[in-house]
Amino acid sequence: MADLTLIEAVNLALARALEDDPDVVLIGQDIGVNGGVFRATGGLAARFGEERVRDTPLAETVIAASAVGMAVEGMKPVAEIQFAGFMYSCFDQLINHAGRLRTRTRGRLTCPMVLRTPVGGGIHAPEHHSESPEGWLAHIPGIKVVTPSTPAAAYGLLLAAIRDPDPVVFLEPTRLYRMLKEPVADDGAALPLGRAFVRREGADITLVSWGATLVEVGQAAQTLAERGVSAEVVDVATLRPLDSATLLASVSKTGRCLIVHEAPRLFGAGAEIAAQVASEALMSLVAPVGRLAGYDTVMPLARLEDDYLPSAARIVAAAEALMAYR
Amino acid sequence: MADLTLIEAVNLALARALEDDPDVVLIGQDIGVNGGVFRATGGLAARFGEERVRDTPLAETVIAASAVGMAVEGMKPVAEIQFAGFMYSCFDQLINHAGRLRTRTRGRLTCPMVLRTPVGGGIHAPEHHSESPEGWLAHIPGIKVVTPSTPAAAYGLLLAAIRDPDPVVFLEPTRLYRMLKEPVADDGAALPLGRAFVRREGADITLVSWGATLVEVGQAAQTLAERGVSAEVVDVATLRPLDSATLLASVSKTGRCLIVHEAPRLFGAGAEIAAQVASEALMSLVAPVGRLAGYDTVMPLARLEDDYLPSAARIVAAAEALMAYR
Amino acid sequence: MKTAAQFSVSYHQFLNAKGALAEPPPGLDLPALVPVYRTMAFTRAFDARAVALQRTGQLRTFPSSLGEEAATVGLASVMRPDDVLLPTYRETGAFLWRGVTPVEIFLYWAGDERGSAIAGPRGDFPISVPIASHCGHATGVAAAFQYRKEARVAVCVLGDGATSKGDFYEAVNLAGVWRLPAVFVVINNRWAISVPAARQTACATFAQKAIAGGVPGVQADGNDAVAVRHVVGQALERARSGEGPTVVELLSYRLTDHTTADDARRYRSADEVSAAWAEEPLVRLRALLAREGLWTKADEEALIADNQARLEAAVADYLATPPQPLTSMVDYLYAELPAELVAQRAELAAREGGHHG
Amino acid sequence: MKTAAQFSVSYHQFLNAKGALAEPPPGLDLPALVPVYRTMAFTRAFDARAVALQRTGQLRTFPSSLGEEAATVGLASVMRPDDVLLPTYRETGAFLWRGVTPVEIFLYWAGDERGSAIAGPRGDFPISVPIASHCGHATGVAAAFQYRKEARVAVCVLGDGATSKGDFYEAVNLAGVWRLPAVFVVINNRWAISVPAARQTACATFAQKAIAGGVPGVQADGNDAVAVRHVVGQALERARSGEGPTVVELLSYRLTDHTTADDARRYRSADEVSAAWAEEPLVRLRALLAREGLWTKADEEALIADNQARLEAAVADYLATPPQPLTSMVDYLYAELPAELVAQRAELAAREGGHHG
Ligand SMILES: Cc1ncc(C[n+]2csc(CCOP(=O)(O)OP(=O)(O)O)c2C)c(N)n1
Ligand SMILES: Cc1ncc(C[n+]2csc(CCOP(=O)(O)OP(=O)(O)O)c2C)c(N)n1
Ligand SMILES: [Mg+2]
Ligand SMILES: [Mg+2]
Repeated sequence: MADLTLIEAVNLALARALEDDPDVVLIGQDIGVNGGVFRATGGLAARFGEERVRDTPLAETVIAASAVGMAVEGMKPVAEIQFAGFMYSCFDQLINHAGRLRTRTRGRLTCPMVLRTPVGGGIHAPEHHSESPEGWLAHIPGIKVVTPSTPAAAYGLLLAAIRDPDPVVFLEPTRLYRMLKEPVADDGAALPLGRAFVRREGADITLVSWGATLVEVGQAAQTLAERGVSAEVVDVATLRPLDSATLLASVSKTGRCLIVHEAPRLFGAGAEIAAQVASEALMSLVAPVGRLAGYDTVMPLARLEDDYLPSAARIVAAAEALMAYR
Repeated sequence: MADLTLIEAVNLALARALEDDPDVVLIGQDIGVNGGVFRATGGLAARFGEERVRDTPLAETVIAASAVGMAVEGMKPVAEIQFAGFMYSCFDQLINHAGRLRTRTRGRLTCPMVLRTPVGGGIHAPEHHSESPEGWLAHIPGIKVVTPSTPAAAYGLLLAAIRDPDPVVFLEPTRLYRMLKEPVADDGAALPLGRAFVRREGADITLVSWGATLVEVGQAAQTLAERGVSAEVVDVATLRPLDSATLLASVSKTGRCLIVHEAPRLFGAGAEIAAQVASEALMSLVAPVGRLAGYDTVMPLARLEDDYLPSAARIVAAAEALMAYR
Repeated sequence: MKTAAQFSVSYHQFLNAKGALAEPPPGLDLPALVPVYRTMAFTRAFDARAVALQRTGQLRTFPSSLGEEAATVGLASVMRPDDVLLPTYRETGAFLWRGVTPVEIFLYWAGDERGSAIAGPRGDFPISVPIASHCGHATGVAAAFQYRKEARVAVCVLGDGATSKGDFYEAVNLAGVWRLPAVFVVINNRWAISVPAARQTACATFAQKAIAGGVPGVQADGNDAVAVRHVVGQALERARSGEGPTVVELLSYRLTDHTTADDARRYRSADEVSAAWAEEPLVRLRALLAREGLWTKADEEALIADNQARLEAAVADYLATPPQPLTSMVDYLYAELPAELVAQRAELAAREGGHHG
Repeated sequence: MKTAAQFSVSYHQFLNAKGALAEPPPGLDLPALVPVYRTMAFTRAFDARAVALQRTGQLRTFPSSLGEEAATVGLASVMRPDDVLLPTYRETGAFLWRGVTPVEIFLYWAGDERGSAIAGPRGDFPISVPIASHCGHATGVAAAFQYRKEARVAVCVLGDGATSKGDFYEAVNLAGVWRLPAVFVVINNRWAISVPAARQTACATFAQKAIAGGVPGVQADGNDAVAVRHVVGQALERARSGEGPTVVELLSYRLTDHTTADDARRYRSADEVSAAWAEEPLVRLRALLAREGLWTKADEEALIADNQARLEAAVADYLATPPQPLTSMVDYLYAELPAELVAQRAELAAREGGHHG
């Protein structure tokens, strides 16, 4: 079992899927000879051929639309959008087609495609390269939205996404691509979609997050532990369908909930979780549900990016404010 | 003061804006000679010339982008997207440009444009013609999202949107276009953006909604009154910036809150309001915050559309369930 | 100054407005035109019936294809059954040729999803309302054929207005560079709702849009069924033999309102419309077939009666179709229902059981 | 079969790779080329300096325009100050010619929004990273000029890869049908990151994409400053006199990595790059000017020294620029801060006052 970074785990899962299923084909900009700007597809064109790891013109709409067409025709396309900031021109395809084909044809046509894209800030990339689009995506009926927070999760969830009979948007936090390694077995085992993962057990407060922010959430949980507060950390992992049961079970146990995400707070994905927790776990709550998110503004350019992202210190402070309620 | 339908009020506001400000120009599909598929721009090309009420090719991306360009260059473009289901290809322009230009140029460039579009179901129009996109739009930093619920509100809010120095998406509920008339004075007076309107005062429960659903909410409030429940009805009107103060004041008074909207519930705009109310008005709440929304699926075609929309009876039932908490 | 590149767009017409066949295309199969004519006539009868149903509140909205029957039926008639059609919404003639049933088409325009759950042809895409957004599906379908080395073609049909969307161009460009087995058929009926072709683009032809994708573009008289079959047939042949995509422009005319929700008198002259009637496709094909001894007055009368009988039966079946259950709103969203839909499904089932609140 | 339409794309070169001026364009103003050369040389020096700053961690990412100086400076040099430039990100030469300061350009690539708050030219658009999404801004700006009857032109610059986006095509088509005063300059540097032009499109030229908009398309040697000024100048003239838009393709070559984050050795051969060096624009313009007695060795030495001094000063100013306050994150989102941002601004101000948590 090799120690892999998250990007290596993505690469491994893609290789495994290409190996296992001839219907799997990758398409995207610079994914062939170049192996992707982050190297997610490094070596795959050489190994599986340029028919299966195929460079496209610079045109996101037709990348998404072609993935829809291939999927309907029975293939398993995995399309890469180079950065999340360039996927907005795919929204029409996701909303009006990918998420609807099964419903509008009463199951006659289906759309088992995957759209992968790097998300989030923290690597000081240029403008429009640090977006967090999950709030928009999770509101689209008929698609699934998944984001891994560890190399092993990336491997297992990406395989699940590719095997899923419905369209999945797979959001890969760039900040985690090379941040840490963990052992990943190339056993072809998928992790379940639609399941949240309890990353750390705790009794006093539930910290809910997904993707890269779980790093700071984990650090915050550690600091809180040192200060005598036992935090449970839940990794949402799949935003749609949302595993409300796991979230509610945790909050019912702890009585407090802080949701942390990087996208702006207003109308973000955290609002749905907060609304559900506040409504369904009302009787268990001893404090209002907290949300610590990106400021309600445009993700700033590199120089202020770190100041925009929720830091461990701010998470600790927000959690402690909730602990003050008794 | 003439009795006008909502669509007539829209037409009147557009005429007024064209009259008052030579920088105002309308662009869109079929808005010229044809006067728009709903007649929102009826007669305006004849009156103000085709230079100012200008048919575009069938291309939403460049409609939105041109509006951005005109606005930056100092004009006041009002672009029409024929139906909300065709605006998804404008999201890239809204997210990456319209909402960002001021921020990314530190105020050097601004984008005072308006994007008008009909929204919502209930008129049994074809597929993709009954969309409720406000949940996506409200999550975009830098834009404003406004939706009127009466003819007078349409007139005043549209004038405000056109005069606003920032980009505004103006969502016009098709179901209300010709549903009712009310007196509208053509006095050029704008209504404030970012302000929620208390449409009915009440003491026991706050019903929060916007756009067309306020019709059923109003009917429900009436029924509730007959059953001895005094419901306050708040018309959000501007989803972004959200008038949290008015919402919280109402719920602090009534202690109960039911949010009603037509878009699917999951990750919809109601989630943000529920999250804020549950968190900020926690101490006043005697019941969990309720949300009654569209089912978490694709808006069905005409035959099942009425069954999808929140009905007055379902609103009453949901409100009564909240009244059961003491 | 040198010339870097040169291009031309050819125009094809065989059967003129009078029904005269100047110089037939090589190997013209005249008897094959009889079923084409039959389906064109049925399409016209279907259209009239659908408009009548709409006027009496029995359909929601309907886009008539009056005058475009040679284009829609003609293009479908040269496709193979296992080619894939990616239509927009005005290709009733193509649907009928390929075996979509009148009941299915009625259901769709009644606002019933079962109208897209067609029994056949299995691989065809449903009607696509968001203009031009299906062009990229065609490149995907064609890429699948190419990858699997299947001799099948993706046929994407769109209107003149649709060519203004970036989706169309992105798809043609991709199809060009990947040499995909795809044919893009632009039915230029001169209007996109109220916008005439001359306000849609500065182009002299819509076929020339192909040049931006490095792809051949050809133009034909779309009211000439012979020309339609010829140019689309050649494009299919090119695609099938690995030579890549073609953009075909078929010149026709929308003889009636955009849909039943439209009133074309607001934006175009009655004169223009009557002039266009002189070019309509049905009469001229009938004239040819009659002249060639392939069609008689008796055939015509029998066809009219037959079409009416088929339509009566279809309307009866359509009107007798039981409604979908409320639960069908959520049943098809995912292969497996997530928790929230399980709950909502139960609520819908309960509503169905009780009153419709 | 008739011919429905014919098109051609012309190619323009005056100054060949050896610096020989075969047949000069009518009215060639040779002395005007001196400042063009000077800015091209400064651009190259700026580029080298920016890459060096990035390598030492003093800039974030930088896209060098090495080899494209004739295109970027040339096109800017024939614009009027009150024309509007809508750039993508690799037009450093055009920015510098139009008066954007080196400090502003450094700030932008350091990830500081103040780099887009340029002091001048006031109407120019900031760098646009989402490829081709600025093409429609150009049509909007041009529509404003047309509406106000101003003799100004919107100049949109994009890359070969950018032409694959529907945004480009939609804008060209709209510009064509509205006859807008807009010029679309495609700098074909043969690569879009790792994708060569031949995999971007099946087109023989990028200029021919104009044909899909019914607009003239011309191609020029983009490493020939004389040709660049000639073709862009003519396009500006057409636009200004109400004859509508033009698509201009400038053939150049990206002599280095896509950006400092890229390693072009992964996908293209060293041979191809060395061959391209033989065509680079600076040497040949210098050769011309020298032959015409407009440029001496001493001029060159003085220029080098001057450029270095300007760059030193700019780097010093750039490095001395104080950081933006945290509150600047929210301060510019709307003309007036909504309630949530008032609160968040206060929090940011408090964070600034205290520790940076
Ligand atoms: C993306 C999009 N924008 C707008 C519309 C509304 N609309 C429906 S049909 C139509 C005109 C289409 O014209 P054309 O492509 O020429 O096809 P035709 O109707 O003439 O067959 C418009 C604007 C739509 N359906 N989709
Ligand atoms: C819409 C979009 N997709 C992808 C990218 C990522 N990207 C940045 S530059 C680039 C290549 C651009 O090539 P070209 O247009 O030829 O310009 P060049 O870099 O060669 O100057 C890509 C794919 C982007 N910025 N925007
Ligand atoms: Mg048309
Ligand atoms: Mg390039």
